[in-house]
Amino acid sequence: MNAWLLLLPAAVLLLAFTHYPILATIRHSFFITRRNGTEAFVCLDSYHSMAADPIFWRALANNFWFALGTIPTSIALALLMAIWVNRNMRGRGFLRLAYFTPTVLPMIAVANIWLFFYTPDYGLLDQLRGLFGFGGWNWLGDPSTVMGCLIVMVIWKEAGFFMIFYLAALQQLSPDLEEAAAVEGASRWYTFRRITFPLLMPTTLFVAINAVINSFKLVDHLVIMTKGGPNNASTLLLYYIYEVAFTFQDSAYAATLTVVLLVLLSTVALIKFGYLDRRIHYQ
Amino acid sequence: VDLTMYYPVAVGGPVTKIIDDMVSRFEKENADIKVTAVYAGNYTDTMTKAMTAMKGGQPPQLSVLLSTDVFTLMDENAIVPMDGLVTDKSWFKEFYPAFMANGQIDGKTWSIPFQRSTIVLYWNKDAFKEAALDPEKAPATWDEMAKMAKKLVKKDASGNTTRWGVEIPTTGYAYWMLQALAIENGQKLMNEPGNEVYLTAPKTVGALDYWVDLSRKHNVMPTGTIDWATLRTDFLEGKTAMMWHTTGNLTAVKDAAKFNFGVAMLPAKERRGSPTGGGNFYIFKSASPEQQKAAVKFIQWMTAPERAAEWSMKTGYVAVSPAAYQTPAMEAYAKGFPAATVARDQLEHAVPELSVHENGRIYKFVGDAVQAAVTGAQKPQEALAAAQQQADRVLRAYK
Amino acid sequence: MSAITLDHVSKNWGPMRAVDDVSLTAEEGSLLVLLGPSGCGKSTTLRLIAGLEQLDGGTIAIGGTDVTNLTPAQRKISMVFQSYALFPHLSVAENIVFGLRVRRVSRAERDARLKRVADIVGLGRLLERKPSQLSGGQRQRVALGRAIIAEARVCLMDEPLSNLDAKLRHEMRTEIRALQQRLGMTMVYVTHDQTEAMTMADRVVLMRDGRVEQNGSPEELYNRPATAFTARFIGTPPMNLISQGDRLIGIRPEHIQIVAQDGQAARVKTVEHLGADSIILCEIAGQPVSVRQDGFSKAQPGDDVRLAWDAGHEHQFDQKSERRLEPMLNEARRIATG
Amino acid sequence: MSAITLDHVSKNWGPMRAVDDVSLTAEEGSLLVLLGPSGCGKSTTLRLIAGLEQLDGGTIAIGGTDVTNLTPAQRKISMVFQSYALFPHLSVAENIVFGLRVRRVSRAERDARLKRVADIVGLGRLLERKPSQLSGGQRQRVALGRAIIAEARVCLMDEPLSNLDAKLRHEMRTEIRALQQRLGMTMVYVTHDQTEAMTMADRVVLMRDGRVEQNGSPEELYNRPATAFTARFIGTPPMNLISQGDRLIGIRPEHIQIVAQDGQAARVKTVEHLGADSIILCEIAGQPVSVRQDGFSKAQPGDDVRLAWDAGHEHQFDQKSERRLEPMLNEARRIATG
Amino acid sequence: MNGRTHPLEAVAAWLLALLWLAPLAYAFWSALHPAAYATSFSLSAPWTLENFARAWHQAPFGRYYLNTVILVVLILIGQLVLSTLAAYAFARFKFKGSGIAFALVLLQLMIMPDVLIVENYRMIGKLGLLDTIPAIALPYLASAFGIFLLRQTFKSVPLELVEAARVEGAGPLQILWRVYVPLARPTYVAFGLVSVSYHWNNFLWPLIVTNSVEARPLTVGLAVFGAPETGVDWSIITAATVMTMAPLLFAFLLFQRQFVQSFMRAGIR
Ligand SMILES: Nc1ncnc2c1ncn2[C@@H]1O[C@H](COP(=O)(O)OP(=O)(O)OP(=O)(O)O)[C@@H](O)[C@H]1O
Ligand SMILES: Nc1ncnc2c1ncn2[C@@H]1O[C@H](COP(=O)(O)OP(=O)(O)OP(=O)(O)O)[C@@H](O)[C@H]1O
Ligand SMILES: O=P(O)(O)OC[C@H](O)CO
Ligand SMILES: [Mg+2]
Ligand SMILES: [Mg+2]
Repeated sequence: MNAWLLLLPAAVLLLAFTHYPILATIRHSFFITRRNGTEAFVCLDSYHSMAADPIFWRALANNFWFALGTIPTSIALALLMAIWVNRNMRGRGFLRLAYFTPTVLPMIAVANIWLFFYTPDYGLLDQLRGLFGFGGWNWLGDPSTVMGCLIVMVIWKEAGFFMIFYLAALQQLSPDLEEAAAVEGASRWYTFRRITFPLLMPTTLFVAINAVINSFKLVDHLVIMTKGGPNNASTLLLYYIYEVAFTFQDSAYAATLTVVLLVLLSTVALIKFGYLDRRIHYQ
Repeated sequence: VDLTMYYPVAVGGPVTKIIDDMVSRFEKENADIKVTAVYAGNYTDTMTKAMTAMKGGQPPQLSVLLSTDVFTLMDENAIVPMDGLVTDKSWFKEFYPAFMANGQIDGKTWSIPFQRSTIVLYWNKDAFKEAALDPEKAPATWDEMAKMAKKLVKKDASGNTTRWGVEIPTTGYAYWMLQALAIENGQKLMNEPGNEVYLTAPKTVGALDYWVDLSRKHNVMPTGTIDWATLRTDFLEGKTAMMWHTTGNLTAVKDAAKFNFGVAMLPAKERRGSPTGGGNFYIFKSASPEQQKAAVKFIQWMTAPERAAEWSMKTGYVAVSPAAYQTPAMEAYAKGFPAATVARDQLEHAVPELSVHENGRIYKFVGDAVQAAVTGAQKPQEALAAAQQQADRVLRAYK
Repeated sequence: MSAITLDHVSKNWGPMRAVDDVSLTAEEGSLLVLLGPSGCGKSTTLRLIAGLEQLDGGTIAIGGTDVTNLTPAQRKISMVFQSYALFPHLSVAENIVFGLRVRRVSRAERDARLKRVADIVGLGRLLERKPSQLSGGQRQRVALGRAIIAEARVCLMDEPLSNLDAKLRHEMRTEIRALQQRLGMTMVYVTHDQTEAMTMADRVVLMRDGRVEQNGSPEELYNRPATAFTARFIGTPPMNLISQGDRLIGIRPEHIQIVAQDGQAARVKTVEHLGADSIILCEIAGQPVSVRQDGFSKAQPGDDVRLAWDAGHEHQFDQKSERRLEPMLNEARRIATG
Repeated sequence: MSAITLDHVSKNWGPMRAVDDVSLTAEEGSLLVLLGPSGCGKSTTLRLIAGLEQLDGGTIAIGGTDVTNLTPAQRKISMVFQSYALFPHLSVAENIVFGLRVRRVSRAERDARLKRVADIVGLGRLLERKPSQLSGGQRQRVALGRAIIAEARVCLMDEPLSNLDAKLRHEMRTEIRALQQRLGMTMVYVTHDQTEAMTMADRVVLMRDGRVEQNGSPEELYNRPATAFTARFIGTPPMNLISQGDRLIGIRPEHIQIVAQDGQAARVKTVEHLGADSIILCEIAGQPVSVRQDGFSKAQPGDDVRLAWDAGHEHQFDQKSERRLEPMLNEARRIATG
Repeated sequence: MNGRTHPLEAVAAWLLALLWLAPLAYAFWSALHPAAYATSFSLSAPWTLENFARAWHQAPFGRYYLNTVILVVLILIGQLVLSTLAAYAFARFKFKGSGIAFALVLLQLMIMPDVLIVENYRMIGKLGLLDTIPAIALPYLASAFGIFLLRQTFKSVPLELVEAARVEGAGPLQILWRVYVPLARPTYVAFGLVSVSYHWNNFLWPLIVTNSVEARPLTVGLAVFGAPETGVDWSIITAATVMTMAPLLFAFLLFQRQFVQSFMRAGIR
């Protein structure tokens, strides 16, 4: 039995839809396609126009804030949820269900629901504010709030997913350890800080890496909710790539933008495999 | 013959149902032609789909796309002119020339008007009455609109606005609205060959200034962006007393309004004016000769006066030919509902919609500038200057 | 003062009485072993003493103070868990001083005490390692180190040796006992291994189904089992119990001789040579009886033999209640030889 | 014919000779035990016989046929793994007939053979259970069942009992031996537990560092250890070896008496009471000597005692080579008593 | 020990749970009431299923369902088969270059097909598969996540079981089929559920490669249908939204215990 034979089907598809496209993207970023279909080598021209493209920088910065806004909070919430539902709390099954449910819902569907929340004046949020005498607010139409609104929604969507990983990790922790700490006189908070949390570090890392990757991948909601607006205030890199490639039909520039995305993701990979995996304690 | 057609929907009402119904009637009359009508989203989505499908080697044979997509479609070598496909060119003359304007370039006719519009002003007569304004009289000038709007604003006890005076949408087709304002201010936005835009012209800036002032100075329009898609609902919910919107929404508004409303031409500054809007039929180059023939047949059927009238009544779009307005059904309808002809009447003041090469990109630049201005992120002047700069960069290749 | 007293202690798991009205005392400075088959409630009892579980009845006192409602930390005990419960991300040194840090003992004192304890448990050179880099025996010693550095007068251990191989187990058992005696700790030690119980304990409490079956010194349990259950639990192979009327006659394998005449007729079923001695499994009237003989027995399966024993080595139990019966004769002899 | 013969078999792991020129024969229908300390190459040898590893030298024959280059399946053997290697997702019945299904034996025959085997190993009523629902002993029997249903004449076992508790281990050892004898299988049995080796084997091969240290009957290994290594490996506690000039004098703990006079002066270090007997660890001139006494010894740590033994029980080894020396006297006596 | 929870914490946990369910609860509320109540909440609001009926008739949801189910099943089967074979190769065979090959597989964990839309679109175009269900599935059929997960699981299968099977006469594929696969069941379940929900919910890629009703999955259908331009009212959008997620939600409610447990037993992390 030849191992390569077993690998073959997966390898062919991976080559065709991951490795070749990566290389092709890099190659295309150095060319432009003329209207008549011929390609021309333009060296770094596309990169220069990218550097001069304010929308690109805006998208990049947005991606950064989006990641910063969603990742720490959703991880912290996930941990809290996991600790709660790991206990013999009344209604534990229901709580697990409640926290986890958003993650199985399609982003597209979720975006529809949240879109209504954020609708000015008669949306749910403004109705609630109205009860307290506040006026309507154009949540998604105002550059200062649009990102925050998307971040809240994504946290809602993602936290439950990460919770499951924490829950799995918590269940693998021996209860002995907490008991030993209790016998030694440690408070619950101390035990969490010094024992539980450090031991969950591999999970935290795994979840964080996933969250970072997701923050580059999640754009479905933009299509429904903001189309990147107003004035690009909610554009994310991948959405911009989509726009450039398919709406503007400029695949050379899209390739250039994709290269940036690839570099970012590879950096994440390098950090994970090259550095963190070595430093964090695995059991 | 099998035909695939992509079409967009940008207005309310059961549009897909109407199209499906018309298509099936056409198929019944023409048993040898089968048309698959694919609803592909809004105009941008549909254009995206059509372009993407073409590059992927599976383009539709015909499509309804923005009349202004013509340069882009020509640049992409996607479409064929109609001239060679019809035996009797007098057909082109049956349409309103204002609607043909966008589609006729270099003496060739590249598209046939279908769901065409102008921007009109909808006003809530009940609100006017409440504000002690004449419910039958819409504002005729910018100043009047601002003044009346001020009276129409309603606040609750805690000072929160519960009704705005006027709303002009700033997402979706912001460039369209800007163009309307610019024209009224006496400024055209583009040149004939579609390779220049005039965003920094003082009068263009003035148009945007007025727009921004409505919210920031006169406080008659909400700040932040106003969503194209939900504006109609706002109007129907009474959240605004007036709105600027496509006439394509007329029937949807008529069907849902629980109050009396009127429709008027857009108010004037230096002049009255509105760009035309909406979608035309295009035939794709890659279609086989029989398919192209069949497509023409389909287009002719769809735009024939009875169908144009039917379509206009069911949606609110302007019927594309004068003949349609002479059909008995349309005449009866217009009599009972005079608003139905306001958009057509406005054609006399209308100009072709902003149509340039790489129109998708240019629209985004203009839209971004409008949004930057209305959200207060930039002064209209700066915002438009930035857009002009980017547009120049893109259009340089087409000079 | 550090004696531990359990007074009518009970603990239920749902309908099951895991610990059922247990009373016992571990004298100050002594080692008390909780012995019994799996599931008899040993661990639960220990966890009750530690405060890791809530009592359903009774009281627990340590050093004369009622600790029934105190938290584990307040009871000032130390504990060695079956799995050691070492913190895998902390070094040996950090594991050992964990409790001191929790209690905010100064750095200087921590270091001093660590050094002392590391010497006692012989881990001086391994302090920087992580638990995963230690052998089983070394881990055991870290757990011990963590338990003794607190200088708690009371130490609880739950089967701390069950994960070790025979040789290490043997060494560690000596070591724990020596340490306990040296430091004068009061220790409660849970095991299901009777060899451990016999060799280490000052006092053995044999449990069965949540209750105390017998409480006595190792010798008492061996020489004067109070019930047939104890008799069957202690000794390898355990005591033979032969049904005779309404009684069970108990006789240990090592007290039976194969004789040429007299004695009871028996048939040899199997013979096991263990080197120093052999176990001969026989049958007397259908009841199995094992006999222990020094050296290599020459008995062969199928042989007919005769078995005899000194009446003084006979134990008697009531057939029904399984409780020990004390014939005056036996009683007298026991006192004489005891 | 099912005898197993290893002829100068070697196996290297990188630079290490895990099995080094081993030759041995397991007679047809006999049980051969591979005994030795951890890492001495027992498992590797067994796996070579099974065909799970490739030889680096020598040949292996089963029933006279050279099987050196055959796959495990072709060797027609059965094997019981240390942890039984039961398939947790299959029921008892499915586990037992696994090999028959793989070999596409017809359903009818499978059922018939299953019935027979289930009777032999006494699992008739448990066939539908999953392994996780079985006790250790029952699992062992499933593994046995799977091994015998193939009707292979040769069965290999790698420490099959090491996961069981003492009591169960004791029972299973009897059971395996009985089965092996009843079915007349040739069995190679790996263990590091000398009690298992002594009680079960027809022949014991004691290994050390990949080589055969001694190959003989259990009695031979116990009574006439060929080397000091063997002497030290067999017996609990093992033989005392006292350095005397260029010799090592070996004497088993059970052959030493504490006497009132004469004998060698010694000091008691510790005493362990095991119930039936006690182990007294003494020191003679700085050398540890353990003594086994029946019953509860009254010796106390620190006592000065005198130890004596019958010269006939003395073994002698060369201090350097550690090989056995045979004084004529001992030899004569051995033959007389052997 | 871990039974003791502060009452305040319990309250907080419940509040959070209710907050977390609120959007869903709203969607159901609005879908099950006449449009007039979509934005105002009143206990006396009448219940209705009409929104569903109208949504169902306004767009070919039946077809979308069918497409989605075909898509999800196709991807799942493909992923399971391919991942199983590849994971088996990585877990139990030693071969030259396995390290590099595995690293190349892992690359896809970071750079998923989702970000390579442009080139993948070209590739699908070259293959002439545009606007088909297989086109949506292809880039995802080889799943690094699946391979990685199964490899971990396979590696944890005791070698003894494999050797036992070998001694009993089983060949490599028999061993895979009879030993590894059944033992990895929790992993298969967990992975299967993740995969199904991912692809049921996936949007951007299907949006790009499909044009027609015949290939569109539910999500794309919903996006096209619910585009607010068309001014469909909220009740109908939420009804369509509920329809889109209902099967998944329902399956999750049914299997949540197994799901959570499989997830935990599979030790994904
Ligand atoms: N947390 C618990 N919940 C329910 N029942 C429990 C719990 N802990 C123990 N039990 C039950 O209580 C009884 C006594 O358990 P315990 O752990 O004290 O036994 P043990 O004597 O320590 O046994 P072992 O030697 O196997 O460790 C057992 O029947 C056990 O199943
Ligand atoms: N696959 C392997 N690769 C490298 N070295 C190995 C391998 N298997 C065994 N060894 C080495 O070969 C030597 C003999 O191993 P083997 O498993 O035969 O010992 P053993 O006698 O069975 O020991 P134990 O009683 O601990 O099971 C050991 O030193 C071991 O480390
Ligand atoms: O909404 P419509 O169909 O009138 O079209 C809008 C404008 O044409 C957008 O350019
Ligand atoms: Mg226990
Ligand atoms: Mg071994």
